[in-house]
Amino acid sequence: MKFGIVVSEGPYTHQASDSAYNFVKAALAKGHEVARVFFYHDGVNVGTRLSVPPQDDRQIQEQWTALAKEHDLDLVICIAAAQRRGLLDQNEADRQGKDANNIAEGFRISGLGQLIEMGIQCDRTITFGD
Amino acid sequence: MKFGIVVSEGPYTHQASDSAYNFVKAALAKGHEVARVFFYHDGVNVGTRLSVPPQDDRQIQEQWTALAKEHDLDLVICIAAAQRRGLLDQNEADRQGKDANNIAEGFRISGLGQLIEMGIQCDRTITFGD
Amino acid sequence: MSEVKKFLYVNRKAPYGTIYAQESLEVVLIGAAFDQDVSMAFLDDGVFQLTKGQDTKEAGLKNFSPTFRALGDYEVTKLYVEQESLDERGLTLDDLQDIQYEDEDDDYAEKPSIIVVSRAGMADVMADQDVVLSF
Amino acid sequence: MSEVKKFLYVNRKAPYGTIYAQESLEVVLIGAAFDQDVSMAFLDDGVFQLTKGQDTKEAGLKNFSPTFRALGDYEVTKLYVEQESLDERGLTLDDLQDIQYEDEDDDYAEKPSIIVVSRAGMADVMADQDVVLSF
Amino acid sequence: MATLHTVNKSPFQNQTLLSCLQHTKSGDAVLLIEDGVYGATKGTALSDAVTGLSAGVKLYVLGSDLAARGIDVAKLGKDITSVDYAGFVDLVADHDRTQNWL
Amino acid sequence: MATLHTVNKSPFQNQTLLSCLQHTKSGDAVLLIEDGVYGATKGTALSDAVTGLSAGVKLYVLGSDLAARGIDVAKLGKDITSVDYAGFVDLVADHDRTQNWL
Repeated sequence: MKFGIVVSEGPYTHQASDSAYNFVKAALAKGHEVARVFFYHDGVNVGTRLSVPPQDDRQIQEQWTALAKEHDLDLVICIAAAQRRGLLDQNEADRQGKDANNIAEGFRISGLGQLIEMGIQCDRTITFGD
Repeated sequence: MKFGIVVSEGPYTHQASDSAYNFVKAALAKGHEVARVFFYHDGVNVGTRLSVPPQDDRQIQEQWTALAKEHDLDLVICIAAAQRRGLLDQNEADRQGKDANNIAEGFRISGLGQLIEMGIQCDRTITFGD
Repeated sequence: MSEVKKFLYVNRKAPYGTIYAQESLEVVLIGAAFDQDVSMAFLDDGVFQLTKGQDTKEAGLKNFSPTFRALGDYEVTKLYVEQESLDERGLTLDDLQDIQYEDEDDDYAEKPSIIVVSRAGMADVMADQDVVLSF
Repeated sequence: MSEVKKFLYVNRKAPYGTIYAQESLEVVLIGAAFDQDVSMAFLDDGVFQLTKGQDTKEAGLKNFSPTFRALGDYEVTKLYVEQESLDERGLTLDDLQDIQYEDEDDDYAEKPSIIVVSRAGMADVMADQDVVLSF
Repeated sequence: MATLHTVNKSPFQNQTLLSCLQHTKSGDAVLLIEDGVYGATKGTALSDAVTGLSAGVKLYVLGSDLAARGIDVAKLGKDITSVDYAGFVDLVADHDRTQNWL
Repeated sequence: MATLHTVNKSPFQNQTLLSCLQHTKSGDAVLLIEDGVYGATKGTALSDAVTGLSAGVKLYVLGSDLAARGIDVAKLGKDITSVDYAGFVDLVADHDRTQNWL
């Protein structure tokens, strides 16, 4: 079955991104397809490469990056939500005249249409948020 | 009277940073001193210079930077909370081996001790959060 | 598009204290381009989103409430509002914005977009969807 | 330090679903170095923070509950827990961790740090502070 | 030695206002801000509970947050006073401490 | 055409679980996750309300979130089933849609 996942809250502050990560791993282990993970609201903050969590804690961004690499996951950060919150890739930084970017490997920035498309194409859409 | 302010939630997602900003402006207008604004939890995200909010919306980071400049405010971002969430200055980026920083002008990163010290030295401590 | 799905956007939170109401609307506007069968649900504190007379100037916030009146232009015309949620909050339909759409199948007559339903009716609306997105 | 203020850290939220409980503890530990008169309040869902047997391995979270037992070493010895909050949640003192401190004024005897108070008693604790920080 | 309490959450969604009111002392003040202002209106499923728990306590509401949400001051419960941010600052200064119920 | 509902908030703090249960249809399932698992225990001020609103609905709770919070399965209300993430995935697949109550 084809799943689409929405993550609506930022890492560490809420458990939402942890729950989504555990769910995606379990779905893949059962042979389901995870067509896309869409990061919205504060969820966009999961995709920053500048975080330095305590070493004895889980490394949320690195977990997602590794999972995406292993399973060729499509991790999409909403551009409108990301602009409000200061999450940029190089292309966006150039376009907005910003002198730095902070997106992590394995994530890409795209529009809200990707969320709707995910809902249309997936058999199930599940949101983890607050 | 000497006020200390805590901001515990990120910009746009919660109204907390707006309420804190309005309160600080009103306190200053009444002749009170605002000794420090301490950004904790997701509040650290107020201090990113990489955000690009819609042009017809308020520019939360720029509001704080301008207010700090005008009134010589001490805007302190908690280092432990900032590390988890990917908010860095150049010094922290160098120390952590990160290739970029994203702190905005007018903010500085320091330890939780600054929160306790603020509580000790101020006549009133007010928290805006969730 | 060959496949048309029923999308429901569920709004249960008050506006302004948090951003969910506003960013929900942004999804709805973008989603309108996809020609799906779209409905919005307003229950619990979500009914507060629709009140008229919102004036955010002194609070320094962006007033997004006029956008609800533009939904008809995007062919988003089914705004289900729960009666019990209104009652509990001391609200009546008169406290809400008058949100209308032009019915192109009826000589562009202006018709109300807000459909007041009971709690049981809201449960029926929810159970009749393909995709439910919550804010 | 000449001035000693009464600091109260108010904990009203459950652990793990959100980070407030954990980051509250980080403030308390840092604050202990400042030699103030420190108390912690646990009420409403905050009482869930103190339950024993927390095992976060399968959930993939960091278990910070052992830190509560270290508070005594930081001379944080007054953990006020509200009886009514426990009752409403079906909890008794037996469900909570046994948190102790060594009383240096009493030959380092081990004494309980948890002080169960009524709701009215909690209101008295709150009204007796100089600085109240909420999480 | 009175306290100013602030509450910023809707009481229809969240228990915080009721918990706050159960922990106030006579002479305290409670200021409703942000989504907390929904607790200030009369004729709701909660207005009796709010009134009942507020004996001896002065209730205030932040006017700019009321206006943002389209609530007319005529809808406020009686004995609830609307203040602006300057009034908020005065309330903080006039009470011995502030407890923010988050 | 049954729905899987998820609830992730403590019912002692937030009205979401009660609202969810009031919008379920017979044959639906409700899965409690994250802080929502506190709604699964018996002997609380809310357990009767949860039971009363759950007629015709199957209640599940995520075991790893129970364990994280130190809740023994012996404390679960009767007819509440603990599942792991694989069981969560099965519940999503076995119902026609998922509605996440946030």
